[in-house]
Amino acid sequence: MNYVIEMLNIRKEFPGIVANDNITLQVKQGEIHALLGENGAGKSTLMNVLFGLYQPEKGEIKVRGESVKITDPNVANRLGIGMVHQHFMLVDKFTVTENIILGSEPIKKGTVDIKKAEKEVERLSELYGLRVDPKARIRDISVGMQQRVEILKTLYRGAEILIFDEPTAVLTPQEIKELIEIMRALIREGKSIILITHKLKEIMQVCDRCTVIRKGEGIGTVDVADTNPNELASLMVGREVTFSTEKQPAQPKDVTLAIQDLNVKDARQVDMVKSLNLEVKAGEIVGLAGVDGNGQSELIEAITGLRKADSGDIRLNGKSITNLTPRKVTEAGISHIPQDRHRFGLVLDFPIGENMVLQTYHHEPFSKKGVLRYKEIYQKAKSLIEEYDVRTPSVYTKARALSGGNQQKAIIGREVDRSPDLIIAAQPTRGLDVGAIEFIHKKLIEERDKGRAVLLLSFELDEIMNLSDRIAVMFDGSIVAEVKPEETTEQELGLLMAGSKQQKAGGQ
Amino acid sequence: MGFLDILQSIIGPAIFFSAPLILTAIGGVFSERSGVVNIGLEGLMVMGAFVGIVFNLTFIDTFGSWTPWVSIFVAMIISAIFSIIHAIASVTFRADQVVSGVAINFLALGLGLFLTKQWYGKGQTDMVSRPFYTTDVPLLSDIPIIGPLFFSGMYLTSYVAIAFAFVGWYVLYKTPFGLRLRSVGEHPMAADTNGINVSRMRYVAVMISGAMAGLGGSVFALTIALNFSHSTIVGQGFMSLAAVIFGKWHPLGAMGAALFFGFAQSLSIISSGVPLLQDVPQVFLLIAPYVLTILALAGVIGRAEAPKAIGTPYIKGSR
Amino acid sequence: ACGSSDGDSEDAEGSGSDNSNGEEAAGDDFSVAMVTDVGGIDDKSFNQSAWEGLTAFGEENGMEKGQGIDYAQSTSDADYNTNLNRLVRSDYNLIYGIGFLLAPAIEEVADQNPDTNFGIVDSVVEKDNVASIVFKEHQGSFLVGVAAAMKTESDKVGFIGGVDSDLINKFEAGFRAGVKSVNKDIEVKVQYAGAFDAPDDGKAIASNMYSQGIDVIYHASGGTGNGVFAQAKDLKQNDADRNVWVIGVDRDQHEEGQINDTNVTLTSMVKRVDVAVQDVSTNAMNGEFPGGEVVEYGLEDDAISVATTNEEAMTDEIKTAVEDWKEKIVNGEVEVPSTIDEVKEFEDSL
Amino acid sequence: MMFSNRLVNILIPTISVFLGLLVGAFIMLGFGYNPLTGYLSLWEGAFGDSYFFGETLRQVTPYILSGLAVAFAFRTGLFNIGVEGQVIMGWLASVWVGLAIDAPMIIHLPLVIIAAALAGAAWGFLPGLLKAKLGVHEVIVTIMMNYIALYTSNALVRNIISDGQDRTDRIPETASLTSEWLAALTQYSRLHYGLLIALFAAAIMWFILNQTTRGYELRSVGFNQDASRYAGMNVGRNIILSMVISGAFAGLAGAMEGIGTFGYQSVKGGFTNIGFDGIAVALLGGNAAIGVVLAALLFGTLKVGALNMPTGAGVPTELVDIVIAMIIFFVASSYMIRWFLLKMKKEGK
Ligand SMILES: Nc1ncnc2c1ncn2[C@@H]1O[C@H](COP(=O)(O)OP(=O)(O)OP(=O)(O)O)[C@@H](O)[C@H]1O
Ligand SMILES: Nc1ncnc2c1ncn2[C@@H]1O[C@H](COP(=O)(O)OP(=O)(O)OP(=O)(O)O)[C@@H](O)[C@H]1O
Ligand SMILES: [Mg+2]
Ligand SMILES: [Mg+2]
Repeated sequence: MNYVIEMLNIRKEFPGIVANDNITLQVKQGEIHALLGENGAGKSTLMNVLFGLYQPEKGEIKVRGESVKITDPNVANRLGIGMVHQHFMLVDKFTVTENIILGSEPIKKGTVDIKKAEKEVERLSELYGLRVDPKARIRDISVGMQQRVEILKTLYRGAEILIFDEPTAVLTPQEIKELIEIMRALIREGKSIILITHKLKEIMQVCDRCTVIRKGEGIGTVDVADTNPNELASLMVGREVTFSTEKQPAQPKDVTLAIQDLNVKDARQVDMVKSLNLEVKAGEIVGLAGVDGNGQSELIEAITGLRKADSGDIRLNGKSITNLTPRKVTEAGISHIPQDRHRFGLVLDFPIGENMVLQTYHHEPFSKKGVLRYKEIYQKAKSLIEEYDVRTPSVYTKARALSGGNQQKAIIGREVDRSPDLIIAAQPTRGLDVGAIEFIHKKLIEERDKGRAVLLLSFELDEIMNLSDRIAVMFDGSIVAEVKPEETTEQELGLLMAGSKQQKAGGQ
Repeated sequence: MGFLDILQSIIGPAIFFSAPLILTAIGGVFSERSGVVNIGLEGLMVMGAFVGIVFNLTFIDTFGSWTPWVSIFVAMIISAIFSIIHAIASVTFRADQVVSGVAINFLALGLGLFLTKQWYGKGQTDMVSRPFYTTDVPLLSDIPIIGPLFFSGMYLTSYVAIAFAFVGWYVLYKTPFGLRLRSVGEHPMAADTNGINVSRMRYVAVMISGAMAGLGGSVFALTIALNFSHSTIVGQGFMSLAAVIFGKWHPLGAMGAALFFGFAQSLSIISSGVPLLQDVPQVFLLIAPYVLTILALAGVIGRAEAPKAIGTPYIKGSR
Repeated sequence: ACGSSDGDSEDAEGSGSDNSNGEEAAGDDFSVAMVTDVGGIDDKSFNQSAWEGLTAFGEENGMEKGQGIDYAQSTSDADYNTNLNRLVRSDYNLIYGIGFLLAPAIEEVADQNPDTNFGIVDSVVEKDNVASIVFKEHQGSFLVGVAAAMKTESDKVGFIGGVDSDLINKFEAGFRAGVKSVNKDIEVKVQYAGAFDAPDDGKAIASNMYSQGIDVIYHASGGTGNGVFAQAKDLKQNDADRNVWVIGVDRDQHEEGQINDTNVTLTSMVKRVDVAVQDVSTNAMNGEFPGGEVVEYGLEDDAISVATTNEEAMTDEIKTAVEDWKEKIVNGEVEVPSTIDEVKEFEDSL
Repeated sequence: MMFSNRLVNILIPTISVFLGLLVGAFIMLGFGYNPLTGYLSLWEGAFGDSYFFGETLRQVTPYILSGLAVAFAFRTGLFNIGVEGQVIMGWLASVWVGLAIDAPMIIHLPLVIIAAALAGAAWGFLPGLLKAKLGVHEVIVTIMMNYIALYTSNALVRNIISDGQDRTDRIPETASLTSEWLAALTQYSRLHYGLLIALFAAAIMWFILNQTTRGYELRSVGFNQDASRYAGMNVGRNIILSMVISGAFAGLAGAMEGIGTFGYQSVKGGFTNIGFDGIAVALLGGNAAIGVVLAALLFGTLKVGALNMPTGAGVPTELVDIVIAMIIFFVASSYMIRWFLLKMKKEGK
């Protein structure tokens, strides 16, 4: 048997929880091996064990048939194991090259030989088709480019076995396509890949075999050719899962959100939103499609009051909310599920209960005459947690300790519960497993059916196509096209997003 | 008094005043760049001053005219060792780094004075008989204008301080060590996954700050105070910390900030002799350096971006 | 009752009970103690001097620390009352507060403990059980001013004060008067560092003064003065022929001025707190405690003097002149100003 | 469960204090002192009789307030090293207003206390403003403000409040916190009513931070400015407010000295250290109100008790600084103690 990696009967405990219990993973030379499981199933933990970040309590690891002890990432590197982490391990003040060479720098006379390093980066990036600018700073480049840097990091170290932990969760469809090409190129060069993803479609598309784990336990390994998404999903969750969300046709009513001639600059005073016009009606979900960096974030920040609009008009139910403070916008009836849940959505060091009143704490019944009423706050929190199935030991647990999926459910519960006129949902299902995604999609449709307007920002075409009643395509700061999901294809949408086909532009 | 004379009488004191701050602040830059807040700079300077003076007094017969140089070297070593306490607390024991720094400040002063009382039977040491003296730098001091301003009547230790600032910059920005150190302060987990030993890096950085503050403290003691007592180091460490931040966590920036403090101080002292300012109440001159600093911060410097991971202990496997 | 026989001296204290033993041995049941200001007992200045006075008094009367005489050190202004009270509680008959900073504390504690006698050094507290011990520092400062005036070649001298305060103004006033009395045309530059613990400022001010041609600096600035000495010695090291002098304060600061085989300390204005403390203690023991009085110590008591340790610098000519002026002050011919207002008047009258 | 969470939270400081004292004992042994005598005289010096107990409590009073000042800012994510300067300004203001106004106590005393709080608040306002509006790091500004406070106060005392004296007159009875009753109870110690103010302030801090919507905002801003902005809070205003409240606590600490312990303000040769010690008190107390009160109690005890060590045991007072340092060190390193307790727990099972 020609396994490059064998993880046999691995057990890894954390205080109070067994993250991996008797898991076995065997990866063949030259294959793409998928690792599938719900949020918190223990996938990242298992990979961190393989990469030397954690030491397992039990079990054996063999690399190319030889039993090894991987005590730290250095050892993993030496064994030719490289990992692209779920959360990028990049120093954003450093350049691409600096990040790639960090820890194994070429040296000339005691100093870092940056010229040589840049050449090497260029060579590698050409070899594997990983386009990067060696001199750019991480903070200035797109997420997709950052991921290529991460891959280059492992290749620079001569990795033969690459671990990708949810690489596609943060990518746009185009970038995902590119990544898949890159992975195939890597396999051609003789590398082996372990791929973690929640997107079953991707598994079906590129993987050879798939190992499923559930709640820390290994369920088994299947040949992808012999299975289908439904089977994979039920293996993973332990029950049947429906995929395409059931929904009735929308019944749009009055215009809730109306944006006219909006112009917004970003922090560097670059025009990001340019004369943008957009309408969202009560009772419909408008999907905002577009490649990341075309002004979507700035648009949402301008609507929610987090960023100043340069000119133009934003109206909610006919009343102007242009350049109001976030508080006034919120009170006017807008809810916002933010893209970056750790940065904006939650105060991670507050108990989950206190996070549930982040915008409403100053209202009765949560406070009276400036004094908080914890009883009411926690009562509310408890009911929300129940309703939205947020899995947490208690409402007093710090939000930090919850898994991403549960954090997201908590935010959605909080935002939806305020009964707003408009819900802005930015990437509401990023990084979540199919179960959680299903739940969130259901909730958003429910809200639509209650007559709320929903503006959905997503980089997942699937999600846009499934959920939206209308799709607005954003390119270079303005809406270049509006289409109905049932009248278009993913290919067409992709082209529109790339800005190459603008015949429908200005069609509203 | 001619303009040149005025300049000369400002620059000289400004530089000797700044040198200890420069040295200490560079150390601070290293520590904070690695992600460890160092509010203990004051205490580390105290330790340096104490060791510098005691060594100088004790070994004057052994080392003769080299005594001050050997003294500051030894002060550097001992303070580096002393700073390990801060490293152990804030790196290994995951202590709140501010708390541990405060402990360092108490400990250094307590220990220094306690030992002074044990060894000398009084609260302050004798004055050293072999401190540093200023010199004219050969050749360079003969250059017109520049020579008298920057190369005559200077302490060699001041040049050492300035040289260290450049060395600090070089190490931090040109060497693999520096790259790794900065990465540890920005994103320790990234560094860890790249095989860099975060703890070791931080220990080394804290020890560098100990060494540099020890150097700063002993240079202060051996150029300015000449003995050790409870009032030798009073606030210089905090001023150095201010210089670290003022200088945006960059060795050359920190040097600039320390020089700025020196100039402001020197200027306020000279001002009392300037005809126009003679009648200004003294208090305005006394507070001038501090007011100037605030104005500079508010007007020119503004926001400074701290190393991202500063103040947080790195715990493997958490994020 | 002299020469106590039991050997344990240091740790005999502790609580009041075994104290009686020590006190008896100390003779006549009389005991004296003092509270330092934040400078501490070994400040090489007036606290230290006061303790030396007490020790001398103790030696005369067969007492030693913990037995008949003792001190308490303060680390902050808030400690004065506590320390005074501690000593009151240990039944000391006479307790000194050393330094003007202790005046309010002495006032309070003396009020509360009318049966205990107190002494306050460098300040005046008007209470029947308090003897106020003050010094005529202006007289001594006048004399070192004379020395400075005679020593200067540039006709420019300097005065560096610690914190601008009554006490330090007294030094300044006397010094200025002394200088001007010798030569009206000599310029006296005065600068306060704002602190007693800022040697860096002291050095910078001295550097500035010397570079302006001032060749004699009188400092009354405690630890700040370290910087003045450092600067003077540095100039001397670089140019052995250069005329730079420092005049020390409170005690003979000759040692501080030593550089190679020469010395930059011209002289020092010596304030013999020890003399005063010993004197008042002896009087008190003999039942003549000057309660409610202000006891002024000056040149005539040898409690204020001018150091002549630096024989080379203090030429006979200078010494004679200093002696002459001393004579005039002691016999009242010259009234030395002690405040800034007075010195202005004095200068105008010249 | 052998150790509940609450128990651990009490055990850690207790063990830290014990370990700190242990280190002190070893040092005393090493230098030939008897640690028992040493600590006994410390105890005597702090609690020996009602007078010393009163003095200890008096010393604790400003520590509580300066500790609260540091802690309050810390809880909102700000490091206020400027408490020292704010204390000086509060001290000055309390005495100044005390002297300048003639009024019955019921008006005078509150006025004086408010003046002190306002002065401290004003001194905290500027760093807060610069931080909120320009992003200037509060640590530098507050360090600079300390020096400005010191020199300004000295100049005002000398040239404005008194005429050319080294200290102001004593404030009148109507502006004073001193109490015949407390003094008599403690054999003329300077214990004053300020202790009640300090305890009340601790309760206020707890109430503001934990019970009010304002406190909710302050804490939220302290943890995550982006999320706070997102949630509609005015981040800048909260930063300024935090520094102002912190400064007000510090100003009150100054008032404790101005109209409690001393009754006057004097020209100072250097810092009071009440503010700097407040940093240690706050951190020792875990930046929580009750913790600060307890830490101040410990700190005051050690500081006052230390005064008796040279007399009682010949041990230099600096030993106590070493002990304090070690206690802080052990509290900071509570991870180690926690780990140790956990191990004990596991073995106990
Ligand atoms: N550092 C940690 N400390 C304690 N427990 C942890 C830690 N990391 C992970 N766990 C536990 O291990 C379990 C597995 O976590 P892991 O991150 O491996 O999940 P995952 O499968 O990668 O989830 P996702 O799909 O969301 O990435 C979690 O449920 C959690 O309880
Ligand atoms: N430091 C920690 N202490 C305790 N538990 C932790 C810690 N870090 C992570 N966990 C646990 O790890 C589990 C999974 O963590 P993780 O954050 O990877 O979830 P996730 O779903 O992958 O989140 P995300 O979507 O943000 O990647 C959570 O259940 C959480 O309880
Ligand atoms: Mg994961
Ligand atoms: Mg995840």
